[in-house]
Amino acid sequence: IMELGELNTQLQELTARREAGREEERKHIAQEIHDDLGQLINVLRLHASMIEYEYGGSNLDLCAKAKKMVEVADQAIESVRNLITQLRPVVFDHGIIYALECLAADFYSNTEIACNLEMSQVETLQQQVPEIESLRALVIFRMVQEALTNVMRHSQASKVLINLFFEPQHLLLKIRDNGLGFNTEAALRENAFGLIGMRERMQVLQGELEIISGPGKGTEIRMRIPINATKRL
Amino acid sequence: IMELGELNTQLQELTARREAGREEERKHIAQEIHDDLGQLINVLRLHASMIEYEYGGSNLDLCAKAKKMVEVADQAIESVRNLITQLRPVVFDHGIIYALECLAADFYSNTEIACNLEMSQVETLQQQVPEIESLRALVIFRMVQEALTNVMRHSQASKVLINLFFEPQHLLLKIRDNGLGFNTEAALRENAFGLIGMRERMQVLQGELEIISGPGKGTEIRMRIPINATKRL
Amino acid sequence: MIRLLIVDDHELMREGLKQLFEKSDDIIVAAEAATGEALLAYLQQDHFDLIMLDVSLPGVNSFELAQIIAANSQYPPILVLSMHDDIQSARRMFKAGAKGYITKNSNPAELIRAVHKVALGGKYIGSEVSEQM
Ligand SMILES: Nc1ncnc2c1ncn2[C@@H]1O[C@H](COP(=O)(O)OP(=O)(O)OP(=O)(O)O)[C@@H](O)[C@H]1O
Ligand SMILES: Nc1ncnc2c1ncn2[C@@H]1O[C@H](COP(=O)(O)OP(=O)(O)OP(=O)(O)O)[C@@H](O)[C@H]1O
Ligand SMILES: [K+]
Ligand SMILES: [Mg+2]
Ligand SMILES: [Mg+2]
Ligand SMILES: [Mg+2]
Repeated sequence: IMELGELNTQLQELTARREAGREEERKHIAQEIHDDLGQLINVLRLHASMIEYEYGGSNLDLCAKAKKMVEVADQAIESVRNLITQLRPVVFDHGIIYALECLAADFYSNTEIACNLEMSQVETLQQQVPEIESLRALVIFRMVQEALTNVMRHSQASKVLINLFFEPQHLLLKIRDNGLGFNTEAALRENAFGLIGMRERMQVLQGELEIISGPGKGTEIRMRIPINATKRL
Repeated sequence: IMELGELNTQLQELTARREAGREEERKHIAQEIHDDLGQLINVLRLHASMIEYEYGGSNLDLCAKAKKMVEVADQAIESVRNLITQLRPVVFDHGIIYALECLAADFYSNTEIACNLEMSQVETLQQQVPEIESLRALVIFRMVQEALTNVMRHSQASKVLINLFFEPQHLLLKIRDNGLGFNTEAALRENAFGLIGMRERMQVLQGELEIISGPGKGTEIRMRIPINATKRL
Repeated sequence: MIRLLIVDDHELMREGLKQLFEKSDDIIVAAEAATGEALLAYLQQDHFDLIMLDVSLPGVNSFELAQIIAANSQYPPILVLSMHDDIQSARRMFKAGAKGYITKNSNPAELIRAVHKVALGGKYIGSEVSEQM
């Protein structure tokens, strides 16, 4: 029989592996779509526009066909872009700060809930944060995403503030909304899988998570995450 | 403090939800690739082949351009097809039996390890098996996929047999290879995440999993899965 | 004259096919449908010689749809149009009663040949699929 502690460690590793596996899969698919499909469609577009350029003047039917093909290729390129954005958050390429900036901007434009990102000690941040291993950064990103989804779905807030700052060796991250709030104990008792998943991911990161809320009080999610954790994901 | 049993149930549900979420995501992406990108590329190909068809005889340069575009479009279509097969096993559309037939055929053509699928009481199977809820069927499919990946990577087998049969209310599934075999206890002690993941998924399905192997004895994975489990995934 | 009913949810696809068949003297695209319901409604109203049916209409089980159409002797034969070239899918659609199966990336000449063959009561299996058999 396994002990609780042992079970927990094993489960954490399993969660970490699974999370990493899932992101790897996304990344792989995004790469294939980008490198393979995206390139091929661009080649098609190029040929179509060449036909339009060369024969468009002399042959109306051909000109129309070529124009149509260019249009269709443009739609396909748009579709490739959308797929890639869905699959591969910018955090992979440009780090967590930029990714959070995009996330906040997107959140506002999708929900019209004001979403501000506040950072202090930006220089230290800029220097230290890129060192966060990219899978670790991605897990952080996904947690903020999940917190914002909750704000959108449950809070009825008019604004949300994401606060990012820096302590030696730790990243502090807060997401606070001015909405309805909720009874955290009751929610956790009712199998709140979103929140439990956040807590689990935080264990994977070897960090701390606090959820502070109450009816009428808005909600604040606090995370404290070691920057150079001993274990790599 | 939570009890071990309670923790376990919660974790099972969490795993189930996560598995379901991941498959939903795959399905969604595959659908978008199929319905959007795939169709657009087919439209491009159609126009290019029409140009070749109509003008090919009279204009060599145009014919060459159109031919080239058809080739490029064919490559893109191949790439779309591969992505979709990776993402969206046919089990979603045509049920577990058909999906396992495809899996076995693909496995053989990729590995040249003979892979046979044996079913008994096929009529009962055909009648009962479609009733397996599709997410449940998908979890089963993923487990067979994982077992076959292990056969490919570790067994050095020359053949593998997938055996599917039916007991009232239960599906029995065996995957047996004639390869090297391994010490199951030692493997599990060394954090065999593939096998642990299979065991975990099986708990989610409320079924039973047995791994029978030993050095020189080949490997057999046995699953016994309730068809109409009380809980939906 | 072959009166063709094209069924595909993608407008650009229908448009492309229509342009292609316009060039052919004895094929006329008599109607186009984007959904299973529109298809069935057309079949009530009008006469066609062939249905060109997309296997992947959103929310439609194409196997069942083909079965329903094939079961009615008043209805025209079905030529299935698919994104995929797998034999299993072709077999299933033939089992449902389709008379032809061809992939969407077939050449114009082959598409036209398939339409002729199936409309005249024959069977057609696209070259991409039959190569695997
Ligand atoms: N920012 C918030 N404002 C108000 N209520 C919230 C907020 N975040 C969470 N809650 C409450 O806590 C509950 C549990 O949240 P959790 O994210 O675990 O589940 P969920 O969002 O309902 O479903 P999902 O599993 O899809 O995330 C919610 O149903 C909601 O009642
Ligand atoms: N069919 C098999 N034949 C021989 N050895 C096997 C077979 N299946 C599993 N094993 C052994 O059991 C070990 C654990 O398998 P498991 O699937 O858990 O991990 P893995 O395949 O090594 O890695 P992954 O986590 O990617 O699956 C393998 O490393 C291998 O030594
Ligand atoms: K015509
Ligand atoms: Mg939630
Ligand atoms: Mg393995
Ligand atoms: Mg379609």
